[in-house]
Amino acid sequence: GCSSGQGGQGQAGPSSAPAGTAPAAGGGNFAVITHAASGDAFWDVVKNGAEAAAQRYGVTVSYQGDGDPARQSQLIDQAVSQKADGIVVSMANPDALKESIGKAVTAGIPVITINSGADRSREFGAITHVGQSEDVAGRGAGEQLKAAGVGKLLCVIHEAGNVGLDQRCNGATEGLGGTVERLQVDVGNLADATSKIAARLQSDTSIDGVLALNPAVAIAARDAVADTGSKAGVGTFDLSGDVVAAIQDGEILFAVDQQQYLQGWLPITFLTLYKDNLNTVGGGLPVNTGPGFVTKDNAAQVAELAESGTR
Amino acid sequence: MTVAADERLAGTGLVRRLLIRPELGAVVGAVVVFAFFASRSETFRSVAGVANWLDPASTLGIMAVAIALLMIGGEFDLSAGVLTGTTGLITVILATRYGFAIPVAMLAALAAALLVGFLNGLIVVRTGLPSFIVTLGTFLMLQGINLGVTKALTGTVQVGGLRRAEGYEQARAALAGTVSLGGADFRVAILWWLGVTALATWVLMRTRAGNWIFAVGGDERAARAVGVPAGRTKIALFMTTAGAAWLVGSILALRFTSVQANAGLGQEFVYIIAAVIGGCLLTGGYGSAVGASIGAVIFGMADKGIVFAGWDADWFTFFLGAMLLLATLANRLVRRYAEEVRH
Amino acid sequence: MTVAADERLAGTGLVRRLLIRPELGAVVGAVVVFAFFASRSETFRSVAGVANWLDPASTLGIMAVAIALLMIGGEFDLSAGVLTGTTGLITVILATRYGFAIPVAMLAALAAALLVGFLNGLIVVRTGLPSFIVTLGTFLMLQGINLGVTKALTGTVQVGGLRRAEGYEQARAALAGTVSLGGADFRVAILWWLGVTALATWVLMRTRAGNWIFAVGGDERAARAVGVPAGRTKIALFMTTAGAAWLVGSILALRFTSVQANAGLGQEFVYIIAAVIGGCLLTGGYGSAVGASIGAVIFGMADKGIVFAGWDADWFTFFLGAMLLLATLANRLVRRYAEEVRH
Amino acid sequence: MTGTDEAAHGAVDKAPAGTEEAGKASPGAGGTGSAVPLLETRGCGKTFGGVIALRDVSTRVHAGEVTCVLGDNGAGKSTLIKILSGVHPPDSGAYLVDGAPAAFAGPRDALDRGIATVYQDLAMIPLMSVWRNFFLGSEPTRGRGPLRRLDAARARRTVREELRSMGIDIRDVDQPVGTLSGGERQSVAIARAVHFGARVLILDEPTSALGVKQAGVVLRYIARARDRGLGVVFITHNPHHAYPVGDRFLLLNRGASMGEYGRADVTRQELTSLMAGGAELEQLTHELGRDEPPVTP
Amino acid sequence: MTGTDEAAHGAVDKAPAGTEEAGKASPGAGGTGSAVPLLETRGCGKTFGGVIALRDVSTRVHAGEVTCVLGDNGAGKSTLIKILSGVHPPDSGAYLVDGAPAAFAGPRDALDRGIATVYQDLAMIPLMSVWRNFFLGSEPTRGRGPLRRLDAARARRTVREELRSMGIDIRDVDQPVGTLSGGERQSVAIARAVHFGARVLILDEPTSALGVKQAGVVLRYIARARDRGLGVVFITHNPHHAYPVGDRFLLLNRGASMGEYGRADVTRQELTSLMAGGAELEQLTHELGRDEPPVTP
Ligand SMILES: Nc1ncnc2c1ncn2[C@@H]1O[C@H](COP(=O)(O)OP(=O)(O)OP(=O)(O)O)[C@@H](O)[C@H]1O
Ligand SMILES: Nc1ncnc2c1ncn2[C@@H]1O[C@H](COP(=O)(O)OP(=O)(O)OP(=O)(O)O)[C@@H](O)[C@H]1O
Ligand SMILES: [Mg+2]
Ligand SMILES: [Mg+2]
Repeated sequence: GCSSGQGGQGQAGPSSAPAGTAPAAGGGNFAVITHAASGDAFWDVVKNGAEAAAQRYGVTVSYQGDGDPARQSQLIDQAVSQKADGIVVSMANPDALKESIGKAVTAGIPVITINSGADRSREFGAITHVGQSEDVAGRGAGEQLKAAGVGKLLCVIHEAGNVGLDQRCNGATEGLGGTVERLQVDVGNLADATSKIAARLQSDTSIDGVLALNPAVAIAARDAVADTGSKAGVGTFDLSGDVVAAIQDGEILFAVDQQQYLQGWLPITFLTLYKDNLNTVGGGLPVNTGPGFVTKDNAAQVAELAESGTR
Repeated sequence: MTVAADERLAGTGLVRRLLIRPELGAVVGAVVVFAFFASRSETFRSVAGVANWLDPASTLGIMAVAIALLMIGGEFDLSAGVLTGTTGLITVILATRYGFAIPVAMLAALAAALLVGFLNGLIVVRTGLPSFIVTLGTFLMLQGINLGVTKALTGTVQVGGLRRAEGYEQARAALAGTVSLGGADFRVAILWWLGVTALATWVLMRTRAGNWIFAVGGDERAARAVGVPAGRTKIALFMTTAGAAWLVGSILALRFTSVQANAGLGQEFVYIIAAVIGGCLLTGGYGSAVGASIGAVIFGMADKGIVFAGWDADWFTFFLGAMLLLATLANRLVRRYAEEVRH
Repeated sequence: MTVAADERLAGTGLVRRLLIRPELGAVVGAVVVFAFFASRSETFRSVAGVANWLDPASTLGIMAVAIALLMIGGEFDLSAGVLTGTTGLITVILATRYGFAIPVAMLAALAAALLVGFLNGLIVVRTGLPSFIVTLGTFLMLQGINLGVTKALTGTVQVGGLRRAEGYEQARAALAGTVSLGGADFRVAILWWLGVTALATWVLMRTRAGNWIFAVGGDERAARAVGVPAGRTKIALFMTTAGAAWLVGSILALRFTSVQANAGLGQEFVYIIAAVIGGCLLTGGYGSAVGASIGAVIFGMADKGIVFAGWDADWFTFFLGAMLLLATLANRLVRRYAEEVRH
Repeated sequence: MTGTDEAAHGAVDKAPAGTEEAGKASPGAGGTGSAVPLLETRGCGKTFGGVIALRDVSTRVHAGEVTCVLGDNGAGKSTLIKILSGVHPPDSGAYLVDGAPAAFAGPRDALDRGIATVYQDLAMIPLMSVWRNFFLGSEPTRGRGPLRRLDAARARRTVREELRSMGIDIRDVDQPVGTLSGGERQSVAIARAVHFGARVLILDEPTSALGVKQAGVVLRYIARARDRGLGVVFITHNPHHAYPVGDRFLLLNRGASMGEYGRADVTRQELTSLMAGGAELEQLTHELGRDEPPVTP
Repeated sequence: MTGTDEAAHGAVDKAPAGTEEAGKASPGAGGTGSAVPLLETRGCGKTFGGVIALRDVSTRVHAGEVTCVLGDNGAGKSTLIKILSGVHPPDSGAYLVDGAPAAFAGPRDALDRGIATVYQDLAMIPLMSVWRNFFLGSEPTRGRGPLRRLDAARARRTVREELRSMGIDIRDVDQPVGTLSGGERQSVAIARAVHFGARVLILDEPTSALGVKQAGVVLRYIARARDRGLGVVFITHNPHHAYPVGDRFLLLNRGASMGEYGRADVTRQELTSLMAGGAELEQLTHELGRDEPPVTP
């Protein structure tokens, strides 16, 4: 729900010296700033994780996201001028965020990077990194598809020029070792996405695998495969109730699960600990959250969790 | 024409009379695009291929026709795309979380859509603000509502499970089923699209309401002066668009059985593009429903044709842009030829 | 006015004369939005907060002013947003992959931008197609080029490393640096924005070119008839917009030292929104550069104010939409009051 | 209607025409015998922003009578018309219809009360065809319920006949109005107003763009409408057009009334000279040194 | 210019005026003594889609001479004007300027050759102020190089003076043209064309929306322009306006020429009756039973 105005709480003072006293419960005020527009299925789970953690620890979290690095960096600047007690940033485009993150670090605000950007995290002065880059997840998906016997893969990009999606496809290319073709669709228009995937399958019958990067597109891909009578296997990133059901029915092979809930939960935990107790987990080494895979074997267990938005 | 020919009329062949219709230019554009892709890809011109590119053209076409009416009436609606998502979300949430039968859920969604259309129209008519801005406001607000309410009610950004709701099979058959024809499955939505186009054409050309639509778009002040109820006409147009959004939203929700909170986002311009390719003037007062439908076909063909032709995905939008420009140019050339200097 | 007062002139106070200016309504809108957020968030009204929301307003403002000129001249440019990305990409790729010095790379990008603007203008003027469609075509094509070329040359969808290029520090200081003022860092881009606004206002109000811009937007046929070079004026306007896109693209590239292939996408409508909030008519012939700048400020304040106020991101667009509607309504009410029945 | 008719009317309408015009109001100014005028303005004024377009104008329109409004450019004639036809409410003064204060929200309301207007800046939609424009707002339909549709054939026929009877031969009633000549457009607008003949017909400079022949036709129309018992308000610059049909003459100057004259009180010459610059054209001919050449062939 | 002047001109211009009009072309039709006409059309025609708007029309415009074009509504007058002013190229026939075939790409080219036009559907931008409209396309500037800017003060002053000298007092030259009355707008357009007085001045029904006074002013302007040696093309429906200033009278009917008459060949009465419906107004007055009442007070 709506968090209370942070303008007032910002006065809690610079948190650079998190009082060497006993861990004070609560009172933290953290900003989570990601590179995805709100409403994105993957990042929504991250948000849920962060908010659940906030509730647990009695801190406030404000979640913001924008795919445009310029606007993302402005959001970081805003958090700095609001004197947040900690900032969580996903770094799809580290170069662009360097300056703003530097500003936050200079202002003594602890920063934790999540998802992508593990290799630059320490350089920028973040206290730790949670999650791993999209390439790793993509590579995992590629390997899974290879194991399923896919030789020619169609990687469906639902947002042209999105860095994260591009990295997933690149990773899949590496993991698969075969041919990967790309297709661009619009996630806002699933009917169109379906028929585009179908068109590709119709005109190139040698394609025997489809990798969707979003659960809604996965459903479209499944329909397209069914419509055209193609025998292509479908893999996807991220979960939804429909995707889990489809996995159970054997219509979708697997879903890559980065357990991104943790990418929301853990940083808030770490920041709370840092604020209250100056802890840094693992001495700043990256904490991996995945990748996990949801397949027919374990789909039943996660079905409900996916429905409620924590997986 | 029973009157004797005027000596000041040069031979006005049927051909020229036809060419003057706003949509005939679009037909030529469509033929050009079809011929181009048919020569590049065999699948494109196969029955299955046609069924394929007619599928997205159908939902786009329904919206494009409604938007065309609105544009002829001199207004825009940027909220129509998101509204397809809103109606779908309402239907799915009511049917799956509150146990409504699908027809009831759909009626509730229709009522909500009409309310949005009514408010759009009312604000535009009352405040005199450009509809571009007003519906941009509703667009943004609906986008927020779609996401906020869905999250609040379900904890996720998409809701599904419509398949298990009461009355699903019948509703799906009526709106989202398929019809086998010539060995390929055509979507029922194509029939709805044809129906909407025919109805809109009838209203535009053959009823008083159609006359009023042209008039309020052509010159609102003048139309008011001769007693056309301009305000009511515009509000009705906004509600028509909202109704079309409901139809499309329902078709998609029934077909995919789940709806994302950001469904329909970004489609609003595609509708306008289709209407403009089909010969609608952005300034209002001119255009046709059939034209908008053909615009939707052109857009659908170009969009899918590139995929059929197997061109590089990175360059997709480049080809799409070039296609659109060429189609509109072809359209324009034909119109120029037909109208000559008429400005 | 040296002429004796006409008995048919009711007292026309300075106030009323001021209120008739297109931008004064926007000023009231801006004051309303500012007061609203200033009362909700202390940071918003602090110097650091102001520096914060002036930052996005500056780049948006530069574009909004250029787009306002174009809209006064009766045309749209949907390719302007993507063009900021294109110019940034050209600069970065030339400077980092081909070892050009930054000023040279920027000049090359400027040349490319002006070419795009020129082509946009030429096609619009020559074919008579609506600029909405033509620039939509260029928009899509540029989008494809940005992605296709970037991928082809670098293998990824973003290029970075500008920091290491020759001449980086000077270029950055001039375009993307900061100026300390009252304890907060203000972006140099704000100065550029003020400069562009002042220049555009001067051109519009005080030069022949400005007269022509109003004329071609107000009634192109009439303008041509009295000998205004309408074609050249429009082409120049498209090139001005392209030039502004280059300026903004360079500012952003230098500031972030990297550019994504989808940079600027979707911004084109934000520019138009800012211009319309600032009092530009969508139909052309009316508007002001200062108004567009204030529109950019309103948009920037609403956009950042919602974050400062700490409202839920899910509802962000809802609040943004409501804000825009209210600001334009406030704007409208003031104008109504000032103009009364003038239609 | 003949001269004797007219005298009879004049006798009925003895009540003073307004307030300050009372003295000038002529006993000869006609009326149909109904004491209550169809339309009446009392001291009406209208300001646009800082511009006073009309100030304290009073007049009356009776059934079966033609009220001519004369005045220079910018005198406020069109503004007066717009008040009468419900486009603008007056800023000051009262506007009565059938003796009761009128509160029109727009021209539609006025139309519903039987007040039809042909505007100077023609209320026509350029992109629409002639017949659609002609019937705009009062389209003939056939069928019923959801099948109610335009009777296009009847509409086309009617338009062609109406226009022909007015001496205009439009080539093609499907032609967009925007492609008609200035005068043709004006003629269509008038033919429309006459066809839908209401109780009051307001015409703003209907004859200015018309050739002599068409102008004559319009004047005849006006006379016919008057004879049918309509009240007509006729605005013109041309005293030669006003005189043959007018019953009262309201003169405006710079937004204010210069008085209202009954037909009996004024001759054509007087009217012409009242209009300022009266016989100026004759004068001009001499001045320009262009006397009639001797009649030759 | 006096009658004797005119006779002298007539004597010079003895060449047949066109082809089929040769017989009718009058020896009295004036010219300034230059044998080559400023403008000449030879058998010009123009078709719009299926509409033949103009067919085989020939005429000439000489310096120091006023050519009046008369004709009914839709006769093709505005179309002829648009050919002369470079808006449309003729579909058939030839159009010569200074004896050489003209190839105008647009009105700008015509303007550059000194052909200025006031269109019937006024070339004015409603949203722009009066002074900006007035100087549109020929703005006065001061300063040089990048500092070259509008001389707004001078422009305002000039406009105010020009308009006042024409007898129009606009309240405020900063007012948008869209808020002017129909006649005021027309006056500004004419004042503009006259101010930028070119070699040829083309006026399409300039007097139709004007009051008697303003019409007189415009006619005087026309005469003055002619006396300055300009060629003037003057379109009007009103023979009373045409006769005092015209040297030649081109009559159009349904797109075709009905002949061109010199001033000496025709009297005002003949012209009026040629215009079809000539003394019809007089006739109408009688017909409507509205003879002049006995002159009373
Ligand atoms: N662009 C066009 N398209 C089609 N028809 C046209 C066009 N322009 C003019 N016409 C037709 O050509 C004919 C001549 O028109 P024009 O405007 O020249 O007449 P006019 O003599 O100026 O009449 P008026 O005195 O009424 O202004 C008209 O009947 C008109 O319908
Ligand atoms: N909407 C408006 N805003 C400002 N001024 C206006 C407006 N409408 C009319 N005026 C002014 O009011 C005055 C009267 O205008 P109106 O149109 O009534 O004159 P008119 O008598 O019809 O003149 P004409 O014979 O030239 O048509 C004009 O000077 C005009 O400038
Ligand atoms: Mg008027
Ligand atoms: Mg004409």
